[in-house]
Amino acid sequence: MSIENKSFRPKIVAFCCNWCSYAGADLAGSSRLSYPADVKIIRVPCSCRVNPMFILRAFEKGADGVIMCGCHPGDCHYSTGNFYARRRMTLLFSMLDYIGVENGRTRVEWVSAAEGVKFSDTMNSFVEKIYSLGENVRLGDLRCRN
Amino acid sequence: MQRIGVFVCHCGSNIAATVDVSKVAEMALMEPGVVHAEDYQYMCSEAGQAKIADAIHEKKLTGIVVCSCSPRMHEATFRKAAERAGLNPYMVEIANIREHCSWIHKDMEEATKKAVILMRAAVAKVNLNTPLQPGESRVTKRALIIGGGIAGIQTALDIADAGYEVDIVEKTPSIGGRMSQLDKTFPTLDCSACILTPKMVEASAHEKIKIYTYSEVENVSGFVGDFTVDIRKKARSVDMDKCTGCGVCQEKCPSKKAPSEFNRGLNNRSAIYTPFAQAIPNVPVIDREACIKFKTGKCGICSKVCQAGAIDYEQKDEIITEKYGAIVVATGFDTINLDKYDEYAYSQSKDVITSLELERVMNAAGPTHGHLERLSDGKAPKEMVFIQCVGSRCSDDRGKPYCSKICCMYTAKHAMLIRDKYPDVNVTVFYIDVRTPGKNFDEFYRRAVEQYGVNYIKGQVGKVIPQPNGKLLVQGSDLLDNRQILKEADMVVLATAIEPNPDVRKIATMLTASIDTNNFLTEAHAKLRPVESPTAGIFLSGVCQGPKDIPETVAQAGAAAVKAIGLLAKDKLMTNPCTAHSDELLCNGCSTCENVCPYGAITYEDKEVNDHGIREVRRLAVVNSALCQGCGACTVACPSGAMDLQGFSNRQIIAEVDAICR
Amino acid sequence: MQELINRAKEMLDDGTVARVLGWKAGDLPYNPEPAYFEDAESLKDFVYNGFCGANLSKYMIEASKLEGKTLVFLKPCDTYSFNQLIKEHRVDREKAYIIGVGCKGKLDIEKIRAQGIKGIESIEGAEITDDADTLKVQTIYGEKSCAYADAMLERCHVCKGKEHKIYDEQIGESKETKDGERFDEVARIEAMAPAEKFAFFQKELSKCIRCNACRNVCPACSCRKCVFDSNKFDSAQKANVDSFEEKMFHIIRAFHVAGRCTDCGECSRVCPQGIPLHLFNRKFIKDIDELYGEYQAGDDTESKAPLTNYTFEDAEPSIVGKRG
Amino acid sequence: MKYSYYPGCTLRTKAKDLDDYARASARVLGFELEEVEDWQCCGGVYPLGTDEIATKLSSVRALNAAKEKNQELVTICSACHHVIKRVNDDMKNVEDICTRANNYMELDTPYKGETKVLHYLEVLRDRVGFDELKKKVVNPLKGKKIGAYYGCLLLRPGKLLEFDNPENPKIMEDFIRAIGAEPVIYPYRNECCGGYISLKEKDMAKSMCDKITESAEGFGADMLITACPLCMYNLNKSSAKKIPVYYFTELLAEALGVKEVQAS
Amino acid sequence: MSSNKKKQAELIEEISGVNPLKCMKCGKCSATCPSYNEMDIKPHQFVSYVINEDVESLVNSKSLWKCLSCFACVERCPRDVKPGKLIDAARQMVVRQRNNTYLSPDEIPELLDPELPQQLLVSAFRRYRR
Repeated sequence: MSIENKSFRPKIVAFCCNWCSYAGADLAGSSRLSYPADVKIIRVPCSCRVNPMFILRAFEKGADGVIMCGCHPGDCHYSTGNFYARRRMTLLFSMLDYIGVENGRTRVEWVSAAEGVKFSDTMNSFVEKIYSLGENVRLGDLRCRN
Repeated sequence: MQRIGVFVCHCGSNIAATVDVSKVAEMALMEPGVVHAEDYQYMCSEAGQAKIADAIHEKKLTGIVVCSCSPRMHEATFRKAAERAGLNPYMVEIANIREHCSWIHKDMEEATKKAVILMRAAVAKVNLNTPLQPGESRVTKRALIIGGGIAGIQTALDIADAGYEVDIVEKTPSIGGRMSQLDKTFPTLDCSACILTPKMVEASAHEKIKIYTYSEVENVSGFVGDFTVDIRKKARSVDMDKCTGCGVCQEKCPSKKAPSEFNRGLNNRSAIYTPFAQAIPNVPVIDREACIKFKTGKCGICSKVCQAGAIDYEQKDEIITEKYGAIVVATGFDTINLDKYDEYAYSQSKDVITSLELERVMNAAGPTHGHLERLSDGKAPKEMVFIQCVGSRCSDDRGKPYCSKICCMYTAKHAMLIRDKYPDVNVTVFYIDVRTPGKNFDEFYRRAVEQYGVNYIKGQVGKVIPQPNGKLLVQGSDLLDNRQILKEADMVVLATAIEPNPDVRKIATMLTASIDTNNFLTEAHAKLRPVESPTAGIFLSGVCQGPKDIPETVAQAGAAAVKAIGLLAKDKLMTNPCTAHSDELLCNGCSTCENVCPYGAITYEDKEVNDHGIREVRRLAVVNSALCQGCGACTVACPSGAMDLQGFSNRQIIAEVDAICR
Repeated sequence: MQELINRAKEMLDDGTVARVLGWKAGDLPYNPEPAYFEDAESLKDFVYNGFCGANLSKYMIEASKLEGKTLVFLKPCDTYSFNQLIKEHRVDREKAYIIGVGCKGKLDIEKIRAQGIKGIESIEGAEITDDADTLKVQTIYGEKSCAYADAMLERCHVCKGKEHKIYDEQIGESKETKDGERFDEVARIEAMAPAEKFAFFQKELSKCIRCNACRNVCPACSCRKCVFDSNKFDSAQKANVDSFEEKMFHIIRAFHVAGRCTDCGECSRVCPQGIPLHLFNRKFIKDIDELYGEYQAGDDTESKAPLTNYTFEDAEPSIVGKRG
Repeated sequence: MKYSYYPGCTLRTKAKDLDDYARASARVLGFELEEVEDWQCCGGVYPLGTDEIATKLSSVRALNAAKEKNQELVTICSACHHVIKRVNDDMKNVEDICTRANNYMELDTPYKGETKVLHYLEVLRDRVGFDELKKKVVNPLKGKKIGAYYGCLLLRPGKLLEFDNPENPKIMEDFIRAIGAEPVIYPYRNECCGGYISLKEKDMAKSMCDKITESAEGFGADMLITACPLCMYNLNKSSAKKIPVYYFTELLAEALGVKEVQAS
Repeated sequence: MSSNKKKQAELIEEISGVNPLKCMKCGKCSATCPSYNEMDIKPHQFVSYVINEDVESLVNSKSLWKCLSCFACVERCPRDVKPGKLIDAARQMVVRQRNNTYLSPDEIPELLDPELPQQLLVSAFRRYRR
């Protein structure tokens, strides 16, 4: 099983809200719209459940990219959850950018339950971006100890 | 330590063709806590479920991971299977290795590797799962309808017909609402009273419906299925049981100067009054502000003439406390105040009226007994001008930014009725757009133009100029001919914007129902849940949710009734156990979580805690699990990490993250 | 200073307050520390001078639980923190009698030392009433001098203003000390290339010894128990300094106080390693101002915080990449 | 009570009456108008462009002078009132204009819209009070039917001028009642007289004023009153006009019994 | 060329502070305008010229010099568009850039009469000239 000698395969975590994006991912699956296996999905009730700490945790544990998907603004199952999530993620991503972490490693995309195509397109383009950025070395330890 | 069983489904070849299922099962055994792993053709089949049950019994499993299709497909199936075998259903997690794996990947090695990781994440989560019990709450099988207009009446009738008790609370002395003030209705032009009155009678005669008129909701507590409501029954000064509705008191009442609310202040009524002839109940009220007896102590004529002895000057407001399972808001609308639109001379000239006032003028029971005449001098008009969008579609702070939706149609109706009854009267309509989406609506408008010769001019009016000769000079645009028009009119009718009844803000606050910037109540989902408030157990009927005409209101009233019936039909409510909970020892009581909760589920209590020996009273967040829907917004807002979500706890999600990134 | 002491004595004597929360002289001329004074006698140690940078708002959380009122002295910038704590129900307004004290900018001993002034014995000109623009420093090597402005804390150069946002009475005049723009430094970093940014923060954060001084002094870090000290966010038991929270400490802390941080600058003031920690908080404040409209935490006790608020038209997270 | 007072160019020349009667009446009513020193012309029209600064400075100077005396600033001419009130609003609410204007002015303390600008009629309504005014009337103008002519500049934009309801004002009517006469409400009282257009488009202005005077006469007015010298000029050019136009201060002085005193 | 047109349109929006896209074409401004009959481009059309980037036609129109700045359209506009401010911005562009003014000092004497108030000259100068 060793992959030591293989070329870079990124670890990508995707947080998907149960009502829209997770269903969108299911639709991508049932439509056989492929995207790289590097993406692993974690189901959350709503994008507003995604704590910035989860994202930092993923990076610390070796993730090379983290993407969060939720219902389109205005369509949240809980009415307002994704509005809060949007502000939280905007600020978090801006902070990561500020400390020199490549902005391309983080992303938010709104994917509805009907957008299987968008889900797969999004994942394909995100993975491509992570490949181009290569391995994440900067976020292992924010104290930046070497 | 959990004892976890992992069950890998082949889903025929759906999964097994791309994922090495036995490899996944084999790898599962290496995960912490896993004591059993197997793969099977169809886990969701009866045989598959039996395998799960057997393993639970034999291996004394405390947790289960099923690697199969999407949890949106079969999570409920496997949870039920586990429950039947004596395991808490919330100890089951699904690893989605079909939609998220086998179906989208082709390479077997790659797909198998991913499936293993998804299995690991699910195992890591189950390791931290705790048995959850859905809460139960009882349902009081009675509904409250706030507002007794057509929306409230229809909702009440539909709920009552399904066999549930319904109470209607109406602020004014009679039910009937705005519709009772209308003369004719579009697009069929039938008489409003003729179709409304039977419904009012039916509601009042229905054995399941109780009507509180001249009453207001004073306080609401509780939650879905179990609301407690205080209703203030304002003193009517007339004994409802004794009154026969003969009407002598109204005839004899010497104080006849109070403006008639029902006729929009266009004429006066007596101090003791029923708002209109078909009022239900047909019991008058004494307007204590206008009554001579109440103002000076002298008079008492109504009491003297009442043969039933029903007049009771001593009557006091009464508070009735009642329990309800569901509440329907049907508070309706009013027209906006026109103080900020003085360019239309509404306050300067009696001959400039609103469309709702025109309804009263056209109505046989109205101030002019149905004759179209100028209110200034009683003369029959020859030229009528209608101005559309007065206060609607205004993004300045004078009016409303929305389209009031009903004006185009009722103006076409008015124009048509006038042209029909008074063929010598010319009717001109100044419009910005004519909006007629609806069955037979555009045909109706075109009929006004083509058959009745109503003159439609595209362009707004800038000013209505009263003339010394008593006429009104209307200065408007004709945008299509690109000219400014000066038209002399005898009467001007303003299609005044409608707005939610001003009381609705107070009511929404009591109900913790959300409300938008225009004071319309917000629906739970703009498309999929249009008659429910985001607050569980609160339903919306009629214009309180957004502008609508009568057919739409009735349709929505029925829909709200069905939703309420669906709730009342349950004996108990199972509450979703995946709700937020606050750790008392960590909570700061800072109110941050409350600010993001869309359901008003979080309140604060001063509570004594024992924090490692230190006893003190602290302000703490308390989640009402009957209201919480489990979105988790509060858990992230909480700075101390006190707020956590059962079923999706911080530690569970982090365990999944770790497993994926391992 | 005497005026403050007199007023404090008066209020202790007439029983209006049960205690006084102020600053007490330290063992060196430049290290006064927050202290409670329970009687007139103890007030002899009370000081208020240019080195009284400490923000006393946070101490009012505990003081709110004590019997009786506490007289607390707050500088203009401290009052923002107090307001924010009221908003979060952490302090009891009724339990505090607030005297807004004047401020002419607070001093940073490290800035004085950085000018090569060592062996300090006493410092003149730090008194709040002094009009002097220069500090006279007696050292074991003789008298040295240093411009007051050059010795000021960073935060005073970007002072939020002389106005006390909340008070019962005011004593003393404040001086305008602002001579810089608050977000200039943040903007400078924003303009760097990613590698340069990373190098900057790597250098600064590598100094961190996780002493928790920043957390302990921060008025926004007022949690009864910090998430870093609970196991709420770690699936494994807490073990060592290599845990997740440890590594992400500063960024998580900054996020936790985002929208609540008043930019009081205490974190940077107390950091023994001299890490410019305010640059994290100020980045969030700058983003909030730019993206969601100007917001100053602690300006009032009512307004909705930016992270518990939203508009339909809010910027998408992708704006971060687009801003370049 | 002392107010800073900004007379404006026309009140110093062609409309001296307007000014004299105002001052004489003020003395009777117990307030004093202290002329702003070295005031400069307001420019007559408010510069609408968001980037206009220089043209607003004369107003800022007057406003700042009043601020330094800690007085409210009183105007009479509608145009001056309009310009100064709006510039003041800019200084208070438009950061960019405020900063740039202050950069030009180089004042000791920047001017940030602190001064309250009052029209003379507002002083009568809000400071003196029409009831008080009524008590001081010695020569009530009984039986006179007066049409108030507001024009545009005092009323619009309503949100900024905050003078009265721009579509249905009543301050002048209340004034007319206070001096013992009967107000005549007519719909053209807030329509434009043509303003500066009368310099070059004399016919245009004339036809506008014809409508105004015809409407007022139609509703039975014996005379019109105005606060604006330019309105007065334009109305007097109306060919259809049969009734006289007065400055409101002249009737005020007459009612207070100081008209002759003033004239002598 | 086209970019220049765009710039002019943007300049008008900047000077006036008006967002022409807010207009819903109700025509209330034109219904209100006392100078309507004198104008070749009508008040409700101003926004279209800016949106279509045809500022050239707007600045060459008669309307520029017929607007009274009476603010009636500003007061009554239901969408807060303020056509009066747009036309003033166009006038500003003319008087600022081209020095091509509507009022030349030579013609003043014949326009004067004994009653004419200073205010009128000052105002006209401000509106017509730089």
